[in-house]
Amino acid sequence: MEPRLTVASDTVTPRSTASATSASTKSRPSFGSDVVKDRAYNAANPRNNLINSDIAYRVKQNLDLHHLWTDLSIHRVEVVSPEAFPLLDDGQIVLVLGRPPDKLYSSDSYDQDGSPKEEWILPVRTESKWSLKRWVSVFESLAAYQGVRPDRMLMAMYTEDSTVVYYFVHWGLINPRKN
Amino acid sequence: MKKRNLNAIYHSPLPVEVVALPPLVPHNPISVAYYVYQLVFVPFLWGFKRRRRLTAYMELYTDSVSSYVSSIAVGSYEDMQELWKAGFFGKGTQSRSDPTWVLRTSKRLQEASGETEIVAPEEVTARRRAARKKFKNARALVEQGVVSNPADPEKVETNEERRGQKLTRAEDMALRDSEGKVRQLEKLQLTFQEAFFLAYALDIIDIYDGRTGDLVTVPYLLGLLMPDWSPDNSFIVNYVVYHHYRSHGWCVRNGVKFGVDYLLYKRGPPFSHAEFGVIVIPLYSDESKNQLMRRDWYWSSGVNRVVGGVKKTMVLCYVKVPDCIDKWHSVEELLKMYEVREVVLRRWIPSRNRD
Amino acid sequence: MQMVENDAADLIPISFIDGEYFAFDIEAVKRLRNDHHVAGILVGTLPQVPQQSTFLGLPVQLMPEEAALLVQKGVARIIDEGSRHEAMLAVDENDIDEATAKLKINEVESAGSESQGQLVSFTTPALSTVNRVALPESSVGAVYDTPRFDVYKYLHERGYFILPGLRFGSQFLAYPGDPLRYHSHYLVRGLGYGEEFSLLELVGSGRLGTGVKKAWMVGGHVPEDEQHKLATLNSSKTIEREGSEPIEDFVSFCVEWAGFG
Amino acid sequence: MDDLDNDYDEVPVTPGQGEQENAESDDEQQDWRMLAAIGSKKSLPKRGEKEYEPTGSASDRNNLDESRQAMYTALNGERQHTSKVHISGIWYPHLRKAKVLVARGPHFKSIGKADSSGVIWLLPEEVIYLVERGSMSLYNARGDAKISLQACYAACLGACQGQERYLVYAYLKRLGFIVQRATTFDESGEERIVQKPDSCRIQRIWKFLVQKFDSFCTGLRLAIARKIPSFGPIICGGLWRSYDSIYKELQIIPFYSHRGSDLTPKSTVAPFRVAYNVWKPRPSFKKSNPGEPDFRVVVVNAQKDKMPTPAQTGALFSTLPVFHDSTSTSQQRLREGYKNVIIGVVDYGIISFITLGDVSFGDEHIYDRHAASRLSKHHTTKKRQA
Repeated sequence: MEPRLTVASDTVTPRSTASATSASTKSRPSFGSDVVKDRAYNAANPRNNLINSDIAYRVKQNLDLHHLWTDLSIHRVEVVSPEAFPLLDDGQIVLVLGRPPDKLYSSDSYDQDGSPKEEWILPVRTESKWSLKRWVSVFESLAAYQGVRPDRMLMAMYTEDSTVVYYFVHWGLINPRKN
Repeated sequence: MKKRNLNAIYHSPLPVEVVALPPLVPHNPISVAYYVYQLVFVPFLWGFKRRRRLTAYMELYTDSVSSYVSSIAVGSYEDMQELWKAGFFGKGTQSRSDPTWVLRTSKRLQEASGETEIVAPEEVTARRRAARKKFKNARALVEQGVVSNPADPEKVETNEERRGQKLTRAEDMALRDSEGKVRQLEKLQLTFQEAFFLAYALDIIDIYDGRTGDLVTVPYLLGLLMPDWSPDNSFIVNYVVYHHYRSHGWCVRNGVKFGVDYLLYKRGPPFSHAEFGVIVIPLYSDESKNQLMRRDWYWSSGVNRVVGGVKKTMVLCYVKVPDCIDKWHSVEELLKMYEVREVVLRRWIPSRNRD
Repeated sequence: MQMVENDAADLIPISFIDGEYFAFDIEAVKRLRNDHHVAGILVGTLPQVPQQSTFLGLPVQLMPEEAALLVQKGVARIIDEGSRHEAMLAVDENDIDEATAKLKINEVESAGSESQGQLVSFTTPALSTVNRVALPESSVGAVYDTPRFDVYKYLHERGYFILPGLRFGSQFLAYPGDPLRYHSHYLVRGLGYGEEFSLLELVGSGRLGTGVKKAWMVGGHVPEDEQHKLATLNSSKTIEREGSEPIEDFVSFCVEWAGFG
Repeated sequence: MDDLDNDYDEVPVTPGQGEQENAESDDEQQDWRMLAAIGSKKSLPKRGEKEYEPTGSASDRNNLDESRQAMYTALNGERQHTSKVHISGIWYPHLRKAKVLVARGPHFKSIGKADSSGVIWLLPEEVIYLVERGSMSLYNARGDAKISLQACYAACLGACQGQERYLVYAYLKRLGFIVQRATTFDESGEERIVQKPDSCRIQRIWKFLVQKFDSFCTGLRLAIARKIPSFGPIICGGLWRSYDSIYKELQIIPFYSHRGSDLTPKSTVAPFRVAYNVWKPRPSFKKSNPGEPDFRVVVVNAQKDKMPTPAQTGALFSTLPVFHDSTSTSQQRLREGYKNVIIGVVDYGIISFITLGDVSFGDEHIYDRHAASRLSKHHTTKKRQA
């Protein structure tokens, strides 16, 4: 099924809407960093409450506008073990990649140009259920997508009133942050 | 002084206008006349008055089978202010609670940003966290043996400082319009329960379909929010709880940050912290099903610790769910088929209860 | 059941009473703590300072997972205290001779207690001297292959001290060193590989943990047909403690609040 | 505008916030090296400093060894008492009780029960408690063996109906509370009978009439408004004189109310029945006439028992007296409940106490006051007119 894209304008007015285009499903599509253009709310997998590009756009915008992240992009990642996500009918999960305004752990190192490291963000709905198998599947898929397994990712849990809470998920045991 | 300011800004607990009768002084003819005018003519004139309604837009996402509501949000500045100030409805999509993004962003983008006036709670947090981060970085340096004293300010700098007070990003260009003013990219987003309460119970808001521009009627909205019409559908169960607390005067807000369903404020966030954290649990007529759905003590202990740690009392709000519901019931009849029952849960410390 | 008083004296005795596991012997407590990083929970009253519940005394209570792992590793045995003391405690209901009993008690009390001036002092020993009866390993077998046991074993093998976690709403708390001296690092939740949990639980536990400098650690046994994935995903990135062999049948994640949002 | 500085509910969950006063807090055990201080002073020592993780340094190692040694020494202490406060007894396994032979000292003010012949009998939890603190010598029924702590546990723990019950009993006893088994301790125990209200029938009839009248009014209002039922909003732009009246109109969700609710005790099932009645420490306590307990405690096992269903809590509450009188504030009632009960939750030796309170938010009016005060100042505000 080809996902349908609904484009809404920024300041919501009733009748300036509704043009459907089809989404690009290239391996690493870039949606650009321009938030104004980026207001497309995708409607890819509504039945799948877990992972949804609609939420990915909202989370990306939240990181951009509220938390002042940079270099944000949205990625459709082919799931290596789709059985962990039975409701995912196009076999892809949607993740956000971006750079925080400053490093998130004092022990982190900076990239060569002095900017903080990029982080993977997995947008999900707060009311959904999760499992070890799903986490393994996401890390596995990211490993296949970028060639190396990330040590951690952020889970962005989105609630319908636009509350987003961000939590780190580290692969394996790590020493907890000392606050 | 402060309290009165707040009272002036947040004058009403609901976005509904109330016209109270003036005090009646029987031996003062002017007072009597004014009272009679208020009592008799105001209701008469009221019928001819055109009241301003609020407008919200609903985003749907659609697949080959059906449509699902993705968000319901208010876009106009006036409506956002109204909903926040009269009852604390909704949440700024780019703010922690009330929509202050434009204000914050304008300030941030002002080149001369030496001013220190605090306009939003987010700034307080940002400051606190920046100070904290500074300390942490300092401590890390101490641990690495770079400096010996964490209070040594010379060696302590955050990344922003090192990169030369870089307060703007490439992305920020897109935030301004042609005149250089910050665009209103923030909306006030409502929970589905809030939206339904405003549309159905208060009848103060018109919700339009963001794609077609059509007005969404209350029954149609209900159908979208609970497509399966099962009696224990999470929308209706949560709405029953939301409506219950709103109707008893509480300001009800989302509690996901604390791992609960709702927070109850006596008046609202600017006045005081929420006093209760509510967990919604459906309750069935089949007791064996309730037995199966019992939560364990680890769960309650954890939630209670989070909620109790921020000085709130945990409320388990059970919603008795009817065996079946019918689309032909009025919304009111439907809501009356449910029943709410509460239990409060608090930590008890023996040594503090001895004397 | 077998009599094992002599041939297995070096095994740490763990008392099994009314479904619970205890250590009454101070030597056992020392060995558990010093050699096997098993601390347990003191549940008894401390006789020197009996009017408080902060410092407690013997016995030490162990979790079934602890008892089971110690037995599995061959360092402890389970003593059924009920059957061991049966003969000593038994009485013929129809033939109770209280007068004789009292006489004997008087004898014991005047002989067995030391006299300090006019005051006589009476002492209760911690341990019984009657023969021990050890239960077979199967008596602890019920906890093997549960998510709780899997995660307990995984962390224990990495050198962590593990205590019950109810106060933080988790199954266990895991400490990087003796809880006497160190704070715990993890609120621990053992799960089946495909077992679902709600993200509200993650938010609650993650927030709770981060506030007290702990991470929410979730882990579970990976079924055989999935284990090959772990090997690949772990290669070159395994974090090891105490130089143990990398185990590829268990997966764990640590969750912390991101610090913003 | 200082109030906006309030970091709306972002109060950090740090150990310092609201937890630090709590002496028995958390996982953090006390520093045993400070135990020696207890003997001299009466107050408990402060919590010792703990480290993040082992560093392998010599001082680290040293601290640990010292702490352990202090603990082992304390644990090795003798359980003993002098003849001045001597208590001795015989354990009768078939009776699940101990017969007291010598009863000296202050314990019997709140412990033990005398039979018609004046012989004092101890319940198993009382026996373990006294033996464990070194206050009692216990013998087997033949009188030929002194019972060790180990044997005492083996003999008595099963008779306490779950180790968790003993733990809760001893925890509260140590802190000086007076603890007695409730009548509902045993499965067969009788439910407490709370006062029977005479007005039950009248209340039922009244409730029925109110309901009928209420539905009549709803129907009438709908008819007048000529609304098709399923479209009906409630507030519909009418003229309102107060928020109070708006709230009254909005109150359509039925709720379990405590006014006129059924007060006859329902039967409870273990573990959700009161195990112990607890009194605050008081010198005037009389076993024969204890008076109403200050607290009622239910004991559950975190492993085996889950949280009660509302039917189970309802049954439990039905056996309890009303806790708050009419002088309490609505705030107090909501936070503590009209009735409440303490649950001791036990997880392998760790006890968490929580209170369950029976409340109904629908019975408490929180809006009248501030709605009125607001209105007096701002009733002329006409912001919402087009």
